[in-house]
Amino acid sequence: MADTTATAGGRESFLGYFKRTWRQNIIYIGFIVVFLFFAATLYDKGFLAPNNLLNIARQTAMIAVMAVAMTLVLSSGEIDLSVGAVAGLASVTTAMAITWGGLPAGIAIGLLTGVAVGLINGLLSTRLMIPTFLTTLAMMGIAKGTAMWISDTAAIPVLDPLYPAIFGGGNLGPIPTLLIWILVVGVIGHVVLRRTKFGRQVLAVGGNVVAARYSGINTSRVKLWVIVISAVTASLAGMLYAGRLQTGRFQLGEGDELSVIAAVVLGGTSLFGGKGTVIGSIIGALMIGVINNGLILMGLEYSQQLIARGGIIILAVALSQAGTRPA
Amino acid sequence: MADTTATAGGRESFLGYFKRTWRQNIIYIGFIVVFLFFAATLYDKGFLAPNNLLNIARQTAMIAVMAVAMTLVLSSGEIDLSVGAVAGLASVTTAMAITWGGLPAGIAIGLLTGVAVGLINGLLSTRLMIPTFLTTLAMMGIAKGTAMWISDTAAIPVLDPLYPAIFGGGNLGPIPTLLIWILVVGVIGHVVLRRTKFGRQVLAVGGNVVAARYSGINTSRVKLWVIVISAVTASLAGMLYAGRLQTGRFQLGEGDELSVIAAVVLGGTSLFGGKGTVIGSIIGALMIGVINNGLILMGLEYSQQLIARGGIIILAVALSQAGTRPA
Amino acid sequence: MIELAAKPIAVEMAAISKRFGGVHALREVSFSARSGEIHALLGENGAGKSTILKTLRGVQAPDSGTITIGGEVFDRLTPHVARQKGIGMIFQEMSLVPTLSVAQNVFLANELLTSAGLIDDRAMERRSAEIFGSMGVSINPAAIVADLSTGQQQLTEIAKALSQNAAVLVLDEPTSALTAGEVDILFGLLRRLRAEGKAIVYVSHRMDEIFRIADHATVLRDGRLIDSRPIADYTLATLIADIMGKATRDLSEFTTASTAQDEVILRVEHLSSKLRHGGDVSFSLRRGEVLGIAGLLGAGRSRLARMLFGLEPIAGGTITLRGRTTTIGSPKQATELGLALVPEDRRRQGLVLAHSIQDNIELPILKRLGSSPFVDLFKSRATTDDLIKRLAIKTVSREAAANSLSGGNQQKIVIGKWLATDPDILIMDEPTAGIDIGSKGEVLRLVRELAAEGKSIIFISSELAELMAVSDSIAVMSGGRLVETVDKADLLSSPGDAAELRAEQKLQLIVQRGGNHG
Amino acid sequence: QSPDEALAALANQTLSTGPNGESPVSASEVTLSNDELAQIKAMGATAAIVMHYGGDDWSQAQINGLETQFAAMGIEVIATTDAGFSSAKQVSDIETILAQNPDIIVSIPTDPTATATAYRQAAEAGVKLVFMDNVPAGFVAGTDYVSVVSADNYGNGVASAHLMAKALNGEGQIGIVFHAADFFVTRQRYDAFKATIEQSYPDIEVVAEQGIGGPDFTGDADRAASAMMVGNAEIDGIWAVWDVPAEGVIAAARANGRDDLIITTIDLGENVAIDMARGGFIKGLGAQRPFDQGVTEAMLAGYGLLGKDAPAYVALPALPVEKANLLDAWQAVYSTEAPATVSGSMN
Ligand SMILES: Nc1ncnc2c1ncn2[C@@H]1O[C@H](COP(=O)(O)OP(=O)(O)OP(=O)(O)O)[C@@H](O)[C@H]1O
Ligand SMILES: Nc1ncnc2c1ncn2[C@@H]1O[C@H](COP(=O)(O)OP(=O)(O)OP(=O)(O)O)[C@@H](O)[C@H]1O
Ligand SMILES: [Mg+2]
Ligand SMILES: [Mg+2]
Repeated sequence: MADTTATAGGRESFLGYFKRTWRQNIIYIGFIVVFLFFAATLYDKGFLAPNNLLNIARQTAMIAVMAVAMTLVLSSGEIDLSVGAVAGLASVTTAMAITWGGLPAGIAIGLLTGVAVGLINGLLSTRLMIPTFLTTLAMMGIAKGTAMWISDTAAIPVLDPLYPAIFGGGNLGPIPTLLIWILVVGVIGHVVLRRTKFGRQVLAVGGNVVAARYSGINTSRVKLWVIVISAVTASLAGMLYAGRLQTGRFQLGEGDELSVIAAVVLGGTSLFGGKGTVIGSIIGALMIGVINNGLILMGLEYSQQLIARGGIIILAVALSQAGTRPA
Repeated sequence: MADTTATAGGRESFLGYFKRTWRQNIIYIGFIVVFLFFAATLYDKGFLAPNNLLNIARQTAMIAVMAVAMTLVLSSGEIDLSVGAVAGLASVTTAMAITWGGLPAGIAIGLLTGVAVGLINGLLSTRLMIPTFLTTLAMMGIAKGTAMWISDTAAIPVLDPLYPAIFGGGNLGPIPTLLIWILVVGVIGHVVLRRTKFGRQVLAVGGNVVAARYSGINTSRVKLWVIVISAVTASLAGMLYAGRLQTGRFQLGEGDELSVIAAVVLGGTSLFGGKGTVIGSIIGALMIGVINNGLILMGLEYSQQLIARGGIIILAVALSQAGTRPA
Repeated sequence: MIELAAKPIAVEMAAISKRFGGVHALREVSFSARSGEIHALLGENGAGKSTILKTLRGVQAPDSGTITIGGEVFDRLTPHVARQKGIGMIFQEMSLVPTLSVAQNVFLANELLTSAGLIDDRAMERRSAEIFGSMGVSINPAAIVADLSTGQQQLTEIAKALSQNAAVLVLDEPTSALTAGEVDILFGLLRRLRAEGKAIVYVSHRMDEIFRIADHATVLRDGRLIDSRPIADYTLATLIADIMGKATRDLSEFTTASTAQDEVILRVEHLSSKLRHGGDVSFSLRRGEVLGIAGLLGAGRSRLARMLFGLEPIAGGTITLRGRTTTIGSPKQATELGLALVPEDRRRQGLVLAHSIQDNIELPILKRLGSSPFVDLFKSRATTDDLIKRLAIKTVSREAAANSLSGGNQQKIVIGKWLATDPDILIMDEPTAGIDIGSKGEVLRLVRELAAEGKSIIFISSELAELMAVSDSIAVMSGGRLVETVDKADLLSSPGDAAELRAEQKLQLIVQRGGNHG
Repeated sequence: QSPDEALAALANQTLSTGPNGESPVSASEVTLSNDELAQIKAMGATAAIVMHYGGDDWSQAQINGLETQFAAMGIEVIATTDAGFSSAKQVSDIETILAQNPDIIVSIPTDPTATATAYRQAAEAGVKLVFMDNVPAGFVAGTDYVSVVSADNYGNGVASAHLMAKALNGEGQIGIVFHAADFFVTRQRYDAFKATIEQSYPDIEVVAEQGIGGPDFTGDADRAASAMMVGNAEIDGIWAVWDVPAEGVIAAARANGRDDLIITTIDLGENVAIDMARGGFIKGLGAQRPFDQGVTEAMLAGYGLLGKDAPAYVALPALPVEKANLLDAWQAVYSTEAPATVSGSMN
């Protein structure tokens, strides 16, 4: 929305303008502040080493990829708590399918897992009108249980060497494939939300579902699609996990839903729908990655890391806010 | 709200009436269905044994207590993700304070922990206008880290025998004190939300913050109070954990935020604010407790339990909905 | 003058200025209201009326200027202080909490308590019922506000303001969704309050109301104070000239000869809603015809509009569109069939308030903006700019959030977004609510132009003068049934101004009678 | 003493001592005669398994061992629970299970203090308790519970230290990825590893230590190990507290192009076994014998039913695993052939 609303200026109240825009820009300022802080304090500990920066990208990739789809979900006024568990399930189904049927089977089954989960989530929510919070929370348990059950809670090794090269493990020249995945998914997500009719409908449904329906939008279809997209993207993230660790395992992605939603909210997307920014979400994910990385490099204990991470997030948000607010 | 809305009748459309009420009543029907199902299938496995039923109450007490305050939080249009971690922190501070200064010190420090956390959460949210999702998420890490740090990740035993008798461990005649805590907190919460000016303000702020402000309600003060109440209640839950387990430990309460919010949403409170029901939340918590208990008694494997729990929640919600919908 | 001087000043606002970003909403505007007087505040859309009144109610802080109440001088008020000082207000954008009941809203932040200090919802419902009773309207005090029609919400707002027993009562377009009957009741109440010595500030774009009720008028234009004088000093023409800054035509001047062709494009037979029993609507609409729909509040006019637009399920009856019997299951389908609906509640049904004007206008025409999945931004901008110009929407840019516009300008966006769909049948539900006298003329002219182009229009309005001006024939609804269709020619039995008035009275009579039967 | 000698010595001894300092009895001394078995079968007893956490190969093998032996003893397993490391949930699980009046509970306490009351309730209800690895606070063997069967976690820590030293040829820089929670089993491993390195290998320097909190242990370990490699370019090896974090360390080493990194850990999971078989990063690990442990626990439960005198503390020795003995070790740990994924990776 940045491009369509930033120039509103003029007529609207300053307070309104400020309230509308600070959450849109905050994350960039926050990100830069945090990055510079670590660059300054940790320059001798390799924070700026190219490999460390690439590591951050690698470690953040799955969260970032899921955050792109979650941006759509939150923009449409819904939520998806099942992404972490679905990623775990997809890592298992993909790994099992590769063992049985090779690479194509693995990829197909992995993505189909997402489609199936998404359809269940979506149909329950749009047909039976069960809030997505409940359907996806229930799905979180179902997906995890299913993954445990079909894998017998064991790790399923991925032995095909090509798979990890494409999904998560390899490099393309000097660039990790995971970084490419972030870019590809991010660009698609950004264009979909900003430039397509579907993206407009998503934002309208999240902004005012009644007005959207009165405008001739099939609101349940839009929601269904958004939920399916989220599940498929979660599956992709699971496949990336499987590639990076050369393993499918039900625990992969566990708890990611909170990190993903945090990245998206940090990025400036509203939990209440109607506005969202994909770029912000990716920066949000990277910011969390940078903080995690920097705190470890600092040599803090785990407990101190937890405290510092919370503090930094609040500080970054507060600082950026002060930055956008005039004298 | 039930008593004031049920009679709306007349003018309003049936669809409107239906949409408005089903989420309010659904939980009771769902709860009864689930309960009867387990009673029928598990009657020979001790499900209906008085002690088993009391156990369910005991096991659900902390979630139920936190759900009461969370009902206020969600009703006001905010969220509190820190409750689980705050419970853990309070269990540690209470246990440590009892070791140093005895029972009164323990109780005082435990509650003060909640007040402190609540004020930080609340002031950051209302003064710096950082969304509560972010402040309380950050607080989740800070509280957990602090609890790990001051306890050195160890369990702190509570040796005073009186403490567990009051908080969580004991019985009053045949009734577990935990059940009494649920009742006391539940009744207070219900009366506050339904029958006090403060409760009405909470609902107004969540329903339409502009209208609330226009009506002369100090909206940030209302939000601050709600957030403080939530943190104090989380501390109380932590103290109950400490009493029940005769231990303070940072992991107590970990992950409870999701169960608490689930109980509240299941109970019919909107994630978007403006309406809430304390009784529904408690029933929601009990329902989750009953399901957990029943599935274990059934002898299911853990993975199957997860799947079944998700399925039952969806079924219960869907069934109750069909029940309220005519022909 | 002597009489005026005798009435004490209840509240005085001096040199109030207020900017929103680059917009000067108010420039050194002074305004005072006297006890025992009804003071009309007038001005075109975006003139600054709501802004100055919100300042008075303490929900917006002025950039400069002072407010004097009861001898006390304030730089700014808060909602709380304003209320303590006895200022009550009915806001233009209704400020009810949708999730609470009517009674809970009426007494919000002013709850009745039991002796134990707990809220007494029953007592509040009883008191609300009494207030509604004294207003002569029937609204269930236990109903949830979100389920009310716009008119009912407006009545609830009025009840809320009345329950506070304010010394200064501010009404910002309280009648935009009300029919003549409710307006009469409201005026009765206002006269009584005036007699009790209350100061009343009244905003309306309905000129006839001003002359009926106001003692004094203040006119704003572009955030400036233009004039303030007793109503007796004005004629309709001079008042409109003050408001618009130029002379404008009277509504009746938009009356043109009927452009209806013979082809029946829409025929509705015995239509009834699933959500309310006892409905029965039959009519036919010809190409190029403007069919006005009149009725009392709750007569089922909006319901009819929703049924035709696929928003409300149909229990029985048939809809025949261009000779083919159709079922319309969703607004999407309705749009594809060439229908459009300008809904009555702009904030709830018409706009995504946080989104820009352009985004709002784009919404129903996404299909037309190119065949690719991408939005044709160029075309979208062009369409938006065109509509902003055509409807004279007062905004700095098409990128401004709908929220930041004045009420009347928001309404224009809603009209604009449906005009952009270029429909064959345009259903307009109270389309001129909140639109100023000049623009209202423009909208009516537009409707006639569309009719002349061969479009058909169903025009629902509570303002009979406007219905008379724009319609070819007028259907009267009551209790969900269409009871009578009158040809305008029959109402206008004799030419001239006097006849016009008589025609309106005749129509009013039919509307009332329909109500009595139903 | 060379690492190899130290490892050889380890095979015959158990380094851990019981909760009250009891010296360990070998698992091979726990037996049931045919007569006793018949007696137990006739009882038609029921048992419940209360785990601290179910999501790893160790737990599954343990449960398999228990179920196999219980089946042989004609005991029905009526419930299996997983507390997900939460002591509160474990207490609830125990209470719930007590509603079914089981005769036996086999369990590993998440937290010896917090769960004590719940176990006490079970003991008072006459349930025969057998513990894995650790016992609740204040419990007395013979009266409160039957016995505790421990994998030699301390010994495994020692083994993984010697294996690390062996792969490093006795010198180099290493990092430690430990469990950032006061959990008995993981704490013992960490203490043992660190003490052994410090005492026996003065030329090995611990240059980095990082705790991980979970629940995403793989990801946490990945981040921690990556940072160690960035911050200490010279680092030669990393120790991970169990196999799941070790997988994260492997991913980090791979991503950072550190094909020469040496990793040792504890627990023989399938993935680390595959890596070891391929000659990858994992040069050695200390394995527990969870299947046998489960079998032993089940038999001790039988002791309890019979009222037979049981040893207070039974321990299974640590099993150092290297590529050379990998397939045999698998057999020893899981009582099955190594899967094709592992054996097929040997070259
Ligand atoms: N919150 C806001 N942000 C930005 N601009 C605003 C805001 N509120 C009002 N304005 C601008 O201030 C000007 C005056 O608006 P106001 O609402 O007072 O007009 P009004 O006279 O009440 O018009 P109407 O008759 O249409 O209700 C308008 O140009 C409007 O766009
Ligand atoms: N979108 C909607 N869907 C279903 N019911 C609605 C909707 N909007 C309003 N209603 C219900 O319809 C009832 C009547 O409102 P409506 O606007 O239909 O009045 P009406 O009978 O058409 O009156 P009027 O003739 O004044 O327009 C309201 O009380 C409300 O409960
Ligand atoms: Mg206005
Ligand atoms: Mg209407």
